[in-house]
Amino acid sequence: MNGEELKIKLAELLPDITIEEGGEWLNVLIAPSSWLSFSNQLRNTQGLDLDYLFCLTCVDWKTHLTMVYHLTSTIHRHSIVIKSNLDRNKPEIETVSHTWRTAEFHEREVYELFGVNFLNHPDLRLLILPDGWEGKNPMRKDYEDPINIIKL
Amino acid sequence: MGFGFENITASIHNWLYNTFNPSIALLIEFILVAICIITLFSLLGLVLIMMERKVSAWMQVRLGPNRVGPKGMFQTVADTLKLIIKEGMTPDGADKFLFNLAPFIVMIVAMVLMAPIMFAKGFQIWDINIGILFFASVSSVSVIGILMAGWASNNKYSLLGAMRSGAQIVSYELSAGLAILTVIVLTGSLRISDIIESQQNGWWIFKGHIPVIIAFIIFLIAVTAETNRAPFDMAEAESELTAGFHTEYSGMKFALFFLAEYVNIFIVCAVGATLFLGGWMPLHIGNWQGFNHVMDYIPSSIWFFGKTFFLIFVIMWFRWTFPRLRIDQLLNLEWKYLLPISMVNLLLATVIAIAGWHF
Amino acid sequence: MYRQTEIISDLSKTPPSEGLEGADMIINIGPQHPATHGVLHLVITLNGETIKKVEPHLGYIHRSIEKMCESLSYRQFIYATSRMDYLSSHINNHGCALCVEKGLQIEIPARAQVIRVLMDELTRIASHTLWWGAMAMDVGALTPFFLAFREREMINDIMEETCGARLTMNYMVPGGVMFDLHPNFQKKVKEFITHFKNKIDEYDELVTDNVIFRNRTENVGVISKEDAISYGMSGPSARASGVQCDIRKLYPYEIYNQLQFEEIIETGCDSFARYLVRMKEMRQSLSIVEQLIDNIPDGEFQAKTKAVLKLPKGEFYSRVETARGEFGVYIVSEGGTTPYRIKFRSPGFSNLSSLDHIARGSKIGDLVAIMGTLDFVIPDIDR
Amino acid sequence: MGFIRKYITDVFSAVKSLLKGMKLTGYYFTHHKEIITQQYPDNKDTLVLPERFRGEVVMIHDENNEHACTGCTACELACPNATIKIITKFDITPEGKKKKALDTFVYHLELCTMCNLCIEACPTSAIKMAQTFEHSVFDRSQLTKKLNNPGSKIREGIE
Repeated sequence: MNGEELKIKLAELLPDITIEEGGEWLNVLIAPSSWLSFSNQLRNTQGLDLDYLFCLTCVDWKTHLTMVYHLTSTIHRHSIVIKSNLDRNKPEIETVSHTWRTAEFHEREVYELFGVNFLNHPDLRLLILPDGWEGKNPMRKDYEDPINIIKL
Repeated sequence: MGFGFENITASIHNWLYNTFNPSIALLIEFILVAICIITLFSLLGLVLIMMERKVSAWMQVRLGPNRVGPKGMFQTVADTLKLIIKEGMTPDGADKFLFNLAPFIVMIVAMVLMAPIMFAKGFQIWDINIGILFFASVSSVSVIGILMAGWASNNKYSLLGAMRSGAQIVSYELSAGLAILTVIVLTGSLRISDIIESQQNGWWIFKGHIPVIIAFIIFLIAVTAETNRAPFDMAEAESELTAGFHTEYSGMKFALFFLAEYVNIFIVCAVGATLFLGGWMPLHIGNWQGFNHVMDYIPSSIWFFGKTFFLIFVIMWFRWTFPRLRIDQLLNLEWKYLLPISMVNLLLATVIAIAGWHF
Repeated sequence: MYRQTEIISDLSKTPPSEGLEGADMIINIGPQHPATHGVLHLVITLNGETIKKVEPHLGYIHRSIEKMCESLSYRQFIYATSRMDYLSSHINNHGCALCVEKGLQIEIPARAQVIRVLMDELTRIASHTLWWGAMAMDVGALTPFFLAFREREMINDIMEETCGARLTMNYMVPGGVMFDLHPNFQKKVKEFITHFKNKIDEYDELVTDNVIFRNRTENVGVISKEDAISYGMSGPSARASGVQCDIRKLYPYEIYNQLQFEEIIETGCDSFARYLVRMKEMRQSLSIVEQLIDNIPDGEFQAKTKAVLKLPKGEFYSRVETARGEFGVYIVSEGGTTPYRIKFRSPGFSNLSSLDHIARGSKIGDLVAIMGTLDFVIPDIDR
Repeated sequence: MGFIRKYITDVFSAVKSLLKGMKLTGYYFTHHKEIITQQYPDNKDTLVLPERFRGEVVMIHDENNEHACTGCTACELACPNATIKIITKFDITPEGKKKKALDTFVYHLELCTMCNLCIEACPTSAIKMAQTFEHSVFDRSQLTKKLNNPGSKIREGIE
């Protein structure tokens, strides 16, 4: 499915999304609140079948956090990028670990590195960092660690 | 035959009994035997460990130990010295008494098993009339030592290893026993010297037809499992259980386990050599008088140790070639393959023995 | 028809224990354990010898390379990625170089492309040989490890001669490669090809055909195609479950679309299928090397680039097929000399997420075989 | 009878596969020329490392104790780990002009990852990678090295 068809299909599913082109893939900006139902539709809609979540990450823009989901379809071989802006002080988004299993680990990683709270995540604990690091989010831009980070 | 071990032992025996009164002579004989066995024990440990390291190295396109002494001969001596001066640690929370007792049990069992083995013509500690039964029964005591070590270590890996070892040794004892029975049926005696005598005109592996060959293979597999050697080293399984039942042992206590393992290999191979390959009996081929005479000139001890070390080499060859089995497959192999085969095999051997078809 | 495995709906809950309450044994495999090939820590809930739950604990060698790279320039950050999946460091570097080149829109000289592909495939063989040895060692055969290292050393020597290092090469730079090929390169690679063709048959003799090994791996660690996709698995581990996911075929980079090679797909879904995929991949990589070794075009080995690289504002994603699977580099650029945010999608991390699903219900011995065939490199998972 | 035949063929093929493996290890056991061990400290004299091998950064000095480093700090900027620190001074040229020159080239071997980026960055090829690889010392401070020889100066004509 090429970009135009995808765009139409996506707009059908959820009207209030912002679709931007220009990058390698279609960028879809959605509101965090609609993510749960939208993710299920992306995964299960005939013709979309975005069944392969190959990258899940977060970007700290200092004013807000952006969740970035890279999805591809192993049947149709089209890929899209889903983005969602979160409030930096209280970042919350629905988990997709029930839709794409691999998200469980990726979300745990994002949780500890960026502090994003994934609602209804089955097992939201620290994965990489040792105990006692809750609340400190090393990958945020304003994270300060004078001992371990040496400024070049 | 001229010079032989039986003359030496007989002369020492006679001299002792002529010089001292019988009870003191017996005591001195005990002490002599104990010294001999302990020496043999440690020598065997050194030689076998060296052999294992060289065999493994050559199979793995390596050189192996070659630094300590000529061609690395004293590597094991150096290792032993290191182990002796190492601190023997007892983990916190271990059952200290059992923990310290376990290596000795394993070791004592290995020592006791030396008794009925005939190292050369007339060179045997105790020619007990149930020699093979003695071997089969005493060797199963070592599992108690392993279980003790696993339980007392207060370590989950050790416990798992010990449990595996228990299940394994108990089941493989069956097919080892049945394989031994095959030869006993043909010989009609449990006494080691009788078994060896019966192979005067040919070893059982040659004159016992196919059943004895099958029994020999089963015996080899079963004793490999019984001594916890790869590919049946479930009790140790270093990639799964780090070191299994001796995870927590260090220093000399570990060395005792290590030594006992190698001595056990020697013992089972010696029994295998005795049962199937004629013990110290030289190789005789039918009516080739000249050939048989030449063979007779080779001392009996060389025959015995040659056969034993050949079997040890085969067991080492297994270890450095095969992957490890899984615990359930290990038991499957025993109960679904080895045991039925050896039962049918025993039946065949009995028929052969009754009908007198063997040579 | 693919084998189906049961999907446990709630990942956090272990299935109810049969019999005695609280009879489960919790055992720590790792951080220091012979089977984890590094500092992976698995907390395993056991019922007897049967695994009820596997819970990976990570981070023992987390170096936060992503954070580090945020303060490094686009030339500098590539070296750090060698330290992630150290067994296929060339391919990691390649992925990073590709991403920077995508942003800068540099045309890579043909010679550099061929050199890159050659190095990638040699790295893949080296990585798979090491995996083969380590895998055999996991299931208890110790000899294969040394045989594997013999071949791996040959490749390392070739790498050392051309790239200057044996493990962390840092040979790929934006715009091409750092040096031209060493004059001995072609001769040595040809020697290696003839040598390896015989030796890979020995590998099959020693391990693949072995009945014990077959029993240890066949029908062990089954994961269905649907689950493999859902768990985001990639590389040989996913291809063994029938997922078509070879980046070299699907999204060809460099000159892969001009090469003759097969994407190995097995449908066994078990550990043995994963094993077979890698064994066959070694032969495929060897044939790619054979195709290219006599056809290295002349010309520049590096495109002319500016001394200071500045990526335009935007987001760039590049993916390469490492020995373990799909390696992705996601760069968010603000137009400066350093990336604003960089994310490495490492194949091991996603593959690890499936471990709990695969290993449930199998024995401890199986877990070792499963981890062996999933081919984890821990720095790749931890980053 | 089918299952008995299967049972027997199973056993035989299994034994055959095992013997095949034993044949291979037996071959290596008897063929010692296949041994690949290099006895490292013994073969030190004959050990030749490739000329591109990256062991540590050294500065090239010619017989007049002159180097080619202008103190431009390109290597310092190229280094991802702050391995290199260049301290410059001002020389007075015969014409009486002030000229920037190298005072001390500080090299932290303990931070170096041998990535070769500094060598690539150097405009005058003043530094190169040496083939030494035995870097272990008893004190960490010994790993911080000064690369320019004492009393060395920049070669004539290098800008």
